[in-house]
Amino acid sequence: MELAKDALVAMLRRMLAIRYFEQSILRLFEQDQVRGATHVYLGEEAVAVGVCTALRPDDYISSTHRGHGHCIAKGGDLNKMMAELLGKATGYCKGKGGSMHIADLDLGILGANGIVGSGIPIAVGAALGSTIQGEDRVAVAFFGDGASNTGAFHEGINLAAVWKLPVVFVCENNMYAVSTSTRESLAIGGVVERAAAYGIPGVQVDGNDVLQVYEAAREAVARAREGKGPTLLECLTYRWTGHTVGDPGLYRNKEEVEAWKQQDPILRFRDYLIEAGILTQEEYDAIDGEEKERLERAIAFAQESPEPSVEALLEDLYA
Amino acid sequence: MELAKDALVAMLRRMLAIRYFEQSILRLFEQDQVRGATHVYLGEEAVAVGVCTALRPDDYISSTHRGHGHCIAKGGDLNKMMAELLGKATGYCKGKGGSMHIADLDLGILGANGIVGSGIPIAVGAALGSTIQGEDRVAVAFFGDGASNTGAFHEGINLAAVWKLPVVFVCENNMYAVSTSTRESLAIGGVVERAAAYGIPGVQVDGNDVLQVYEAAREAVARAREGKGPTLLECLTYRWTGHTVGDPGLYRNKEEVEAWKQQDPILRFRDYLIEAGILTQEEYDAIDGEEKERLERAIAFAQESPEPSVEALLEDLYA
Amino acid sequence: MREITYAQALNEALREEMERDPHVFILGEDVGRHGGVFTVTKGLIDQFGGERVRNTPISECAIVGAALGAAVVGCRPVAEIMYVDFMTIAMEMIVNQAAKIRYMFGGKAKVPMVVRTQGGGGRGNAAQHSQSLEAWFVHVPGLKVVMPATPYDAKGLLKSAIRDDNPVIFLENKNLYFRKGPVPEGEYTIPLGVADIKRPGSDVTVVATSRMVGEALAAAEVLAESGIDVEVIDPRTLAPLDMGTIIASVKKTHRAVIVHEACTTCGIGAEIGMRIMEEAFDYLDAPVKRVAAVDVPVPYNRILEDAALPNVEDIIRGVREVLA
Amino acid sequence: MREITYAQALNEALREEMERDPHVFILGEDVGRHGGVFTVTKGLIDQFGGERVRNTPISECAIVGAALGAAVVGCRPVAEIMYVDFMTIAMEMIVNQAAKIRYMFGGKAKVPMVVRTQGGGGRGNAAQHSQSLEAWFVHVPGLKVVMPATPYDAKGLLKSAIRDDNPVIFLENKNLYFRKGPVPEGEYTIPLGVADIKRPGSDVTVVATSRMVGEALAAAEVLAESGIDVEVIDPRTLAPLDMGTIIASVKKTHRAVIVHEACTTCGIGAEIGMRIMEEAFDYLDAPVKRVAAVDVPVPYNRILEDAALPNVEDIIRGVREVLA
Ligand SMILES: Cc1ncc(C[n+]2csc(CCOP(=O)(O)OP(=O)(O)O)c2C)c(N)n1
Ligand SMILES: Cc1ncc(C[n+]2csc(CCOP(=O)(O)OP(=O)(O)O)c2C)c(N)n1
Ligand SMILES: [Mg+2]
Ligand SMILES: [Mg+2]
Repeated sequence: MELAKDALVAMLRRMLAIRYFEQSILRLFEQDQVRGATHVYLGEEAVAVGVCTALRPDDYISSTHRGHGHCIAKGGDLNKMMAELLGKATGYCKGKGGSMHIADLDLGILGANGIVGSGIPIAVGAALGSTIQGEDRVAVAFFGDGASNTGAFHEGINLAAVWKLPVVFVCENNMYAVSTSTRESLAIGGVVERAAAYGIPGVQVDGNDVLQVYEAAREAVARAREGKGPTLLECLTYRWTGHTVGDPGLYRNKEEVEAWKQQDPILRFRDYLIEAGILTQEEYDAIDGEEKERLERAIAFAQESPEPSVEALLEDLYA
Repeated sequence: MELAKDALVAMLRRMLAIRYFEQSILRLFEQDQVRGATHVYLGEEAVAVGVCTALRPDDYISSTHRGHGHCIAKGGDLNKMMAELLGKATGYCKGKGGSMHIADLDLGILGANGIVGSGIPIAVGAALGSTIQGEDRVAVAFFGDGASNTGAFHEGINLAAVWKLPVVFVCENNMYAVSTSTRESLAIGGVVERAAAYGIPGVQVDGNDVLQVYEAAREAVARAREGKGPTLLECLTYRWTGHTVGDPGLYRNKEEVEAWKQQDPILRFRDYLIEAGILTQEEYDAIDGEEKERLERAIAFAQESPEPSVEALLEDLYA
Repeated sequence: MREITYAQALNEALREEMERDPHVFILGEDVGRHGGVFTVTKGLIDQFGGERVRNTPISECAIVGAALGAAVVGCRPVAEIMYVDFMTIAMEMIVNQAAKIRYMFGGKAKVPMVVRTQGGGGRGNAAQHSQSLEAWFVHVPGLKVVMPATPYDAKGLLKSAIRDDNPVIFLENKNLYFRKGPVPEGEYTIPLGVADIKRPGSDVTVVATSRMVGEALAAAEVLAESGIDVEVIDPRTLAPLDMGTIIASVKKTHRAVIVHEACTTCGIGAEIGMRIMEEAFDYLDAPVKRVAAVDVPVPYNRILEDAALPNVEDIIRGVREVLA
Repeated sequence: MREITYAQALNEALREEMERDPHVFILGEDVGRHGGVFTVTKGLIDQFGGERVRNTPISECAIVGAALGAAVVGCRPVAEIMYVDFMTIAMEMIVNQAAKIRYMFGGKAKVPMVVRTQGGGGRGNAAQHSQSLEAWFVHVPGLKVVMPATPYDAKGLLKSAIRDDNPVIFLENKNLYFRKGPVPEGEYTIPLGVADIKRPGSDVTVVATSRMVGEALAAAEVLAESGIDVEVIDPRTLAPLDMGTIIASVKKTHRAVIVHEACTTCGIGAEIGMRIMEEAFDYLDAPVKRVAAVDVPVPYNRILEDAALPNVEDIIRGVREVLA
């Protein structure tokens, strides 16, 4: 399916928003405004945006410890996200969650997750809940290459396969789980080879090509929505920075990192848009400037927001 | 590899020993001499015996809730087994374990297990321990079709595959996990198809043909011992009785059960031995009688054995 | 009043709630045609179909995870985990996810799910099928923890648990399933967080849970013959825990014994005893006493198993001790 | 004496034990070249190679399961689980298998394994990376549970844990890793099951664990200025628990405060408080007091996190209360 210009521009905007969001997080972390375990999505923007573009607003996603990108791609509010990372009362979680627990149920965002693999059964459950309620929503589970070694991956996908639930399992294979390479943790060529264990289709794409991701996701989502069951979609990509903010990432060599940076998913998409005559350089620059500014406003919003009151400690535990 | 007559007879003896052991357990359970959760192996004798015949005495096995067969096949002492099932002080576990926890470390029997799937990582660990100690022992993990849906299966096999450990994963696919058929719990044709997820060979055999099981196990064990890593061996078989002693098994139809009983692994093996001129009917009958008698002696031993003393309650907790 | 079993009472609760609310559904191992290994879901698949009574593969993590996901998007799942011992496989989903999501999200989610399971020993099921692990769940804020002791309580509490908007760990007992007790026809619920005085008394407070409630009542009968008047309190839910009722009783009796089937150390008895000390220290004429399982895995042999688990005699002895 | 960090002390313990015994090996996520996310295994792969310092895939169940299997056949594995919160995934292996195998087998197996992990809050890691779950493990017979508070204890206790023939849950604290303390050169061990009086005193007994030991000592300094002489006891191992030292202290001071970072309800404080009541009721001049985390998931925001976790001021307040 050909995407119209405004759809393409929307994708570009979200990729840029992720890029600037994450870059600012690196800075704010250094300044101790953001704390704790924070993982950024720099270099992987095409995956979240390609996949979420294939979703309806009322579809579900479950996310990971590296969740900012998924949230933005699904339409998350930058102000509330930034405020949450700064621990403010105006944040998505009133400052209680931080980076790893941002959720927006109204947008179908079931939450980032601090536990590797656990978002998978949760997405399966959302798809199940949708089915039981007679809806046709699809659920996407984002997870990493490392997560594909967890029991939660196996149990979750098997359940979805057996029940033919409308789920798309999106593996962001960025070649590493912290310091551990996929060569050390899987004895196969790609996570996609695991689809056979569940009798579901497996598709592997260039995860730095947002249109390729989108196209594969679109097919998988359509399949899911038609009741044909889940798909395992593996997107090959790379994280530009260390595992967490603060990790120098010494387990990867410079050449490898540099080679991947040459595959910048945003620049590749920009070049495509310009070469295909969809966008001019001036239009691109204008969009780029707007996204930068939107991010600055989010930071200002967050910084000006109040801290939660101590009374909030005891609130929100039970419904 | 051709097996010599005495090896074939040893296999036959162990299959018969399992058969008579399990039949007597059904009776003793009814008489309340055996209690608790007890699962018998009737109809599946060829799997345990075929596999264990391919092992050295110092190789390891980890077993399941349906573990009597594995224990006998690996050379377990019938007296101690029976005494354990009767909860006696002379039992393998001094009466503390019962059916689901019989172990004999001297024979490499790492224990039956009440938790579905958990024997898998334990066997992986035994293989790891063997490797680290510079030994060349192989570990076999027995488990059911139902167990192949657990996280422990996935995590355990993946670890063994990545580390190329000397393990053979033996799936006893008896088509059901309690009442749940494999059609309901796996969206694939056979558990063997899961081997691809770990980059290891998968082999499926007729689990009621002890020689076919043996042959496949022999290859897998050789491969493991040569340092080439694990194999997933699926043995198609069937349990003749309900899931536990006491379960009428109403979820299976009579025709299915009867059809499988026609595939009695012991009678098939007997017929082969006689037809191939390896054994006469008279020899077979003599062996059969001896095994029956051996079992009766085990029952007598168990029944005459003392109960543990109450003081034993506090013993054996810490080393 | 008619008498039905604990299993039947639970089955009625499930049936009524499923009739009442189409968002309620069941998932677990062998809960479909088989009716659950303890018959609690018997017949439900016939009435509600395979969409709402779902047999799962053996995958406790996925069962609870899927229940959780479905709950967050608006369903009211009731997951069955066959034995509490297997909850060990679902602890991540229960503890890090179900219990915490609402709080971590700043109140922006509800998790209306029930995880039913059963514990306890006494049936020769040995160490991996006889545990009582309720204290673990009570240690985790965000969960509610229910432990019914009678068919009447089982039905009323399960209905409340299903209607509750929070994750509820519903702990049944394998030895109670086929015991009968009076259960009225028709609709009733029992609120979570309200203890029940199963026997009023004036000399000593016995707080007992699950199967131990019956044992405590039997002990009370025996002690009554010696003129000792025991008050037996069943908290029914351990989180929230109705300390009010317990403290009021202790202020009256000045002596307390806590009885549970779980191991003694770090069991719920420690918490209840500690709370009594914190809230009624000056009323206590003797230290609070625990009567609970010996700190060993539950052994298979009947003699050893009986010795490991608390029983009527142990309770009688405990009561006599706090009165000494 | 030289001062090294808690992480360095642990690293030395591992190195020395691996030099001493070829059966000792390490497995866990990122323990190899990366040296563990908290640097505890740094450099060990260079000395001992990839066979004995093994990076695993992300699979906590398999990590503990493999350690267990290797232990049963004669090795002494030290498994690292990155955060205690992830122990939820390995609970089956720890609780049903490692803790019970020896007993279930009638004493015919040894399980000499250590599971190292770390807990605690205070670093903005939020609800799924800040828990303290020691009480769960203490509730399970068959496990030993260790919680070192200083570099000195960390080293000596880890060496003993590795030499122990039972499964040991070794709970470190993320906030202590980079704090320094005196550690002598060369070989020493600290026996499991022996409490340490970190500060002798006569007015009140404070029992504190892990990071709270330092907080309790700081509180004691402040209270000393008001003439209150606090005895601070660090149990160091929670199973076995050295109640002898605690009871002796309470018999002297007549008052006790238990401090831990875990949630209050069903935490180890309940057990220790209850044991004090059971064993020294007549010596108590006031109810034992708990100073522990508020019963909520640990929040991300610094102000809220500080409010959730116990600190020096809370301990001072607690001590003043039991003296009031
Ligand atoms: C169950 C579990 N184990 C370990 C961790 C610690 N941890 C956090 S992220 C991570 C690596 C995840 O790798 P991957 O799934 O490939 O995602 P990536 O970070 O590469 O995006 C690890 C080990 C965790 N959070 N949860
Ligand atoms: C983790 C776990 N879940 C559930 C059970 C209850 N249970 C015991 S045996 C069994 C079925 C196992 O099926 P399978 O693995 O195929 O072995 P089979 O009984 O057919 O030999 C179940 C569900 C258990 N013991 N452990
Ligand atoms: Mg990765
Ligand atoms: Mg089966």
